[in-house]
Amino acid sequence: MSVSVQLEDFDVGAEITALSAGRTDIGAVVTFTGLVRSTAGGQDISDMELEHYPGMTEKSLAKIEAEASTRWSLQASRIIHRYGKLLPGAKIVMVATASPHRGDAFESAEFIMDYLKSRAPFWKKEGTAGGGKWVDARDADEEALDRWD
Amino acid sequence: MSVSVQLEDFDVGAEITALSAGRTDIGAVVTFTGLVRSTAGGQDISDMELEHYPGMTEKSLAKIEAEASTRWSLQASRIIHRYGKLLPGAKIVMVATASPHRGDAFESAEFIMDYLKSRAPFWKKEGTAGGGKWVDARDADEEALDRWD
Amino acid sequence: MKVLYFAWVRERIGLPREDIETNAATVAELVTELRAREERYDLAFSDMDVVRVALDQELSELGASLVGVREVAFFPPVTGG
Amino acid sequence: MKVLYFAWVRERIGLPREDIETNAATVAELVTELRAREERYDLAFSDMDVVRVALDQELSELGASLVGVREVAFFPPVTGG
Repeated sequence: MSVSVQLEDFDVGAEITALSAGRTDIGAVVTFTGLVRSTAGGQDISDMELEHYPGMTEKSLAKIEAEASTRWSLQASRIIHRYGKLLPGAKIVMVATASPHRGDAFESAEFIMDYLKSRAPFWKKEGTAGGGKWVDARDADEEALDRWD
Repeated sequence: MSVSVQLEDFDVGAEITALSAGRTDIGAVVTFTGLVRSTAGGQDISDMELEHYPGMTEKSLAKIEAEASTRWSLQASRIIHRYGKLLPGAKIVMVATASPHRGDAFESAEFIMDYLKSRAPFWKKEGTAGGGKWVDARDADEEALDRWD
Repeated sequence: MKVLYFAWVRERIGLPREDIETNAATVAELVTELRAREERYDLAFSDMDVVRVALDQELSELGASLVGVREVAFFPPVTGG
Repeated sequence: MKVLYFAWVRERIGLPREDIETNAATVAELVTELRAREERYDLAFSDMDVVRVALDQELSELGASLVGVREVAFFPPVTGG
């Protein structure tokens, strides 16, 4: 279980290798990678600025990861979230989960992403022709949490 | 959409990079990686021999991938399955899906894995102290298909 | 008490953090106090439905007590991931 | 007609593929014919609940017709992934 909040890019393959290095008990690894898209709601996006709450961010991600590991049989997990200015196509976030079984790896990765989306203190500002625009929270993201109750 | 059945290992990070290279419309990439475990049902496994049905294998994987892309908004997908003799810790299979939205990427990857497990012509033989042992199909894998009906 | 602002709350108030002397017993009282101070606060907190609060880096509620709290943060609903 | 065997079906029969001359109209008839030939086939096909069949590389059923089929494959339930 480990969490990084960083400016730098990351390598998903290297993260999977690190998760499973030296062990032979892992049967399934699931990763989610979120990327900056060049359009949003029909509008062109030149870049995406990510702000966060240093201190609270790391705590909230560690809490989400810990909650996932009480709900599923997790052998390892990793959350990386970037902040700062990112261009379209850039990686924003990665979640990786490792378990003996595929169902647990899939569900825990979805759970972590759902909670991260609605509970971790990050804010996105999209660069558009009309200037910077703070992204509105989506009701669908809040509703996604209901299935985990 | 592409399928490989191969002896060689693969690099999940490189596969994600290839899926999303030169495009900025992908918002979410999910990968599943299956690994050889060193124990099964309490027994030590020295290696895993994977047999398949050349020709039918590629066709069935392509069919599963095509079915996934009719059900979800998939921008790209990739299936790699190895055959031959693999040691504990080795990667067996990878599924990667790319979509504008995370829900579609997660669901389609799970769908592909569920169908692959019960429909793609691969057979595993575990090496144990008592000799080679063909792995029995699990009812749970067949039942996993029901939720996609 | 340390008070932090993020995203458009920060932009409206015009600064990321400040130290505030207050006798407010709850978050809601602190908000009322700040809104009375200057228009930029009044603007930032005009619709509290779209403002979230964290007390000592834990998500909380408007009605929560400020007793013993060292750090209050105001921000819009989060949009990471 | 080309007939292929995989996994323990292949091991019990002792070969991965063979060409078979048959007038069997269905998969089930072909199985009956093979079981009558030699004990190794009888052993391989003693419990058809755990044998799957593919016709020209598509999963099929015991009752399926062999008319026009060029390749039949017998194997256990699959266990990849």
